[in-house]
Amino acid sequence: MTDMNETLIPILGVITDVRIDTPDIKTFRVVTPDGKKPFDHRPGQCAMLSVPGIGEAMFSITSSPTNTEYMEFSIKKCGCVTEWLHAAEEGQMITVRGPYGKPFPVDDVFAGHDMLFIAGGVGLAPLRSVINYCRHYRDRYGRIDIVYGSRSKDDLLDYREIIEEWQNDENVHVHLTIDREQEGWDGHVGFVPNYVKELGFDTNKMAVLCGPPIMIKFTLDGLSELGFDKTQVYTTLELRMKCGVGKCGRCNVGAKYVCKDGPVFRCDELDELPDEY
Amino acid sequence: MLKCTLSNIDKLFEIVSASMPLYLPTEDKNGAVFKKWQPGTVWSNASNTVKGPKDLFFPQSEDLMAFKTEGKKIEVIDTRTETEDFAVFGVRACDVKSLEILDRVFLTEPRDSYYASRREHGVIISLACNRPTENCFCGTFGIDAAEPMGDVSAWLTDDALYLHANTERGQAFTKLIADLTEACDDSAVSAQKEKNRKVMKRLPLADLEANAFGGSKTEQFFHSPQWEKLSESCLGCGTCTFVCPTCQCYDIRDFKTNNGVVRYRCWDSCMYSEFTKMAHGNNRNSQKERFRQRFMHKLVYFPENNDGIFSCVGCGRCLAKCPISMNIVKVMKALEVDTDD
Amino acid sequence: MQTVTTKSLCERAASLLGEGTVAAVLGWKRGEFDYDLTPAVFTAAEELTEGFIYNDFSGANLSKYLLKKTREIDGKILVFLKPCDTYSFNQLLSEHRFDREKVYAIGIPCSGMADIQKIRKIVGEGITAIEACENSLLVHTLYDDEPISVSCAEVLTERCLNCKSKKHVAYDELIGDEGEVLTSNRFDEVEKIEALSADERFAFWQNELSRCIRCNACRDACPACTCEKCVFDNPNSGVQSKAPGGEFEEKLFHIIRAYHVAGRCTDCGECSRVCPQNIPLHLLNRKFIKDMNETYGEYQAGEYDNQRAPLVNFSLDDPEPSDVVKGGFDRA
Amino acid sequence: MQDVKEFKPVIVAFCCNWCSYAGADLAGSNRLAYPADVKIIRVPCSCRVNPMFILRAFQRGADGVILCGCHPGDCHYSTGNYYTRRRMSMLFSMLDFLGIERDRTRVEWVSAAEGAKFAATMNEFVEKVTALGPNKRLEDLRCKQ
Repeated sequence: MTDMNETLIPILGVITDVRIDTPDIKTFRVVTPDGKKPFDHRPGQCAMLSVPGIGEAMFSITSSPTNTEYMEFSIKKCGCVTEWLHAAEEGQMITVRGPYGKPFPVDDVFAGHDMLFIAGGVGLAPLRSVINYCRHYRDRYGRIDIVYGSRSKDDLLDYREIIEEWQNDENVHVHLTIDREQEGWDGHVGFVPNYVKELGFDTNKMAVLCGPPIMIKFTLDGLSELGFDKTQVYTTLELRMKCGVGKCGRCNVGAKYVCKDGPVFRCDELDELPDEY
Repeated sequence: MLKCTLSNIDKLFEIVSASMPLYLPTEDKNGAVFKKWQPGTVWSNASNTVKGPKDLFFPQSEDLMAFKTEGKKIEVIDTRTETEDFAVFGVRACDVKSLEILDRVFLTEPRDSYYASRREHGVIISLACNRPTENCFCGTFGIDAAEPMGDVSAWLTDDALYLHANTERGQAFTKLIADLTEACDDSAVSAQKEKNRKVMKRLPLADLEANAFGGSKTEQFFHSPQWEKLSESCLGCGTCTFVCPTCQCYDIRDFKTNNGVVRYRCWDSCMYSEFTKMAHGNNRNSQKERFRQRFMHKLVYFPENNDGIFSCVGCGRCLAKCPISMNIVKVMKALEVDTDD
Repeated sequence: MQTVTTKSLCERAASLLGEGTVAAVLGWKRGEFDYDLTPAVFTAAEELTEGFIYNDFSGANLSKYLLKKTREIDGKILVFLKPCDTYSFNQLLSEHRFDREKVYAIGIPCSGMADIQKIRKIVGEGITAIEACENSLLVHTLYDDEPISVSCAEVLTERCLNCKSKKHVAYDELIGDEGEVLTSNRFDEVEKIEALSADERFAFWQNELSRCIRCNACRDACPACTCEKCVFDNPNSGVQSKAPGGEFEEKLFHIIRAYHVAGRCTDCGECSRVCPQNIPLHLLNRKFIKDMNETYGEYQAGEYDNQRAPLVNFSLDDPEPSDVVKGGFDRA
Repeated sequence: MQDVKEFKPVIVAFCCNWCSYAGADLAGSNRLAYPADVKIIRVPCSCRVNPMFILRAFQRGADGVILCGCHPGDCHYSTGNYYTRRRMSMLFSMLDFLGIERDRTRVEWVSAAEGAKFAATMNEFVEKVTALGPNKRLEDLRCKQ
């Protein structure tokens, strides 16, 4: 008799809360029909959400693993699955499978270090789970800096959580920036890469980076100007995925499958990959 | 070694079919294809089938599961059924090897239960090649067409079929046909192997070598200027991938039936523009990049992850079928020239 | 055997390259064997001498490549066109699919192309070399000591058996002799199927189309299929595009494929030539051509540029659909 | 076989907004009876209907597809239905070529004033399709899963 475990067959999830974060990003809280967290995960891992009849898509789990009650996904409206989800209400069932991918090395490589998180736009979503993980195990990490930028104030993801929780934590320093001047904004204005350079961090820390490709590219340049080595910088990639387990071939770049060998990569590992991500 | 006279071969198929479905190559309008044996089916000894036996284990399109939806509620229905035992006769050495390559993808954790179930229930009876075609180059990848593997290896001489069971499942198979076979020594088979190997040496592509390729060669080949030339007339169709016995990329899609949703998977091709297309862009935008991906995967990426084993078995199907006659042999030769410089 | 030699074409192309009239040459490139030619772009005389070939296997219609190549390459492109290719060329031109100024077209005669599958059927596997003689091909194989002679007529591709024209309808320069428009029997096969009962017709197509593996080669090779984005590549169209999703999908795909090129299809036969499953796709296209000819008057796509194709035209007294279907074709 | 439920065909009728849909409306308000299994899909013009619509209707369970538009010469957009006429002639002939029963498809011109013609056409069409039985040759078995 064949072992009938099958990763492609999902379990059910129920959307119990929909939070409007920005004009095009909503955060969905998901539990199983009996009210539990669908499965355990590590920071940086992803899950495959699907709406039968519409399709399946991979999303990073934005809630921290330390949250044992539910999972959260911050999702930007950009395709058919996300569009459908944005129209969904509380109580809507979806399907979930995972967790997929390699997590951030929070317990070994990151432990004991100062941390620098740099995010742009919806790029904060995958970092949120790491940030909250680090905040939960506060004593394992040193100073935490978070540089986060978006197009405008309205486009800042998790703004309330940032203002009400992150900024009030001891030894957590949040640096927000928006692309253009805006009424009611007295914070920093400018692009993330420049802001990182202006802030001028010391290099005795680990950096985690996520955002649009162009931001990643320039921020990486900025970090190396500041003296960071690529082995100190981690990022997470996004490619089209269907199976999530390195078999369907879509997210194959070089000898790596982003779904299975990533999505978290150390930046020097990326250099070894062909430039196709 | 067991011997079955050729005059008894239809009887053999009949006996096997009585206890499990038997698939074997038969001549179709388009060439030999694997079909289920039925009384009257004529077995074809054509050097190779149009498509490999891949379909029998990883069908071009298969349903994975079903959903019922009602209001906000969803029900997931596991539609899998245990595969019944079946036999595949006349699988050439290259195609047997191709299944090992598919195994490396589908049977590594997490196992693909759909494929695994068929693999566990299928018994493979291979057949040595007496008349390889000009397109054959399995030797390039260390495959000996005179010594095919599988659960049962078989050889054909002018008057008899010789069988040798390699696995337990193979023994169960030979037991099934015990009445039609008699034990014999290896001499006839050895002579046939000798003959076959002589032909193999004379094949036009016998000298093709794959040594230049393999894992950790990404840097060397990825930026080769040859890709531009090689891919310039590629139509971007999926013929090569669909006739390839080792190509395994797939797509998962939902189909809305009149009563619910069926989630199915189907073969996909890295040659298609839509393959890597995302809502916000495509990481392989040009046909050159897509073309390169296919061959780099077969010659470099796959070996890197799989102990140096190439994801090509030299079956020659892409040589025979590509609408513009661009194929892995031309790619290998062009890239090799590149490394000589 | 072809009446113009590779050498003469090569020399002319090299001289046009040399004098700077053209920047690149679109032709056929030698393969591993004598029959596996690949369309290729040549930019230097040495490349031509080394790789260019025109023989009985130069079947590929190069006109569609002009779309991409005229955009990519600076300067003029020399393209070699067989008579039937010139129809596709003209058709693309009338649809404004490429810039005529960027092309230097040389018409070359064609005595019909050979079908390697037909040769294989006769001589078996293991073809190592094919020599062209006057009216026959000498085929060397691994398994025969002596080469086998097959007559060219016997192994002509389907489309060449029903050649519609040896005349070039567009060119800047002609090499070799100009031919005539022929009276072909290309609709015979269509008529044969029309003469079958509905059940037989259904069974015939069911059998043919069931072999389809949805590789899309017919579409991708078709010089009339030039949409930037094909409906079958649109994931939101609800069409399965690459999964042989059952009998319906295959019918849908092939009806729509033929329909979308109806009136623009020059009957060049590329669809059937490239089909890895040997489905006689050209019969679907020819059915449309035949119907349009009989109902709306003779029309040959690509014969002239700037003609108005039947399906983008009408007349006030066109017959009703019920009369068309009942009219000529009710033989069930 | 006598116990088998009487076959009632599903008919999809594409009706142009300006004539035939109004014709159908008139048939309704005049209480002219035509079978309830005729599903009307309103289109801006009969020439909006591309061949894929027709095939997809069959895929999704239609047993017959009828296309109704303004009479030639009366098209709201002047010439739309002339194109329809050619297109559907060619498509129906192709379906016939593939062995698909020709009585499953039809084009009819129905003006806004012809409520009676609309009802009569539908009755006649339904009758013909009923005689043919369920659509088997253009059905998609997956839809029935």
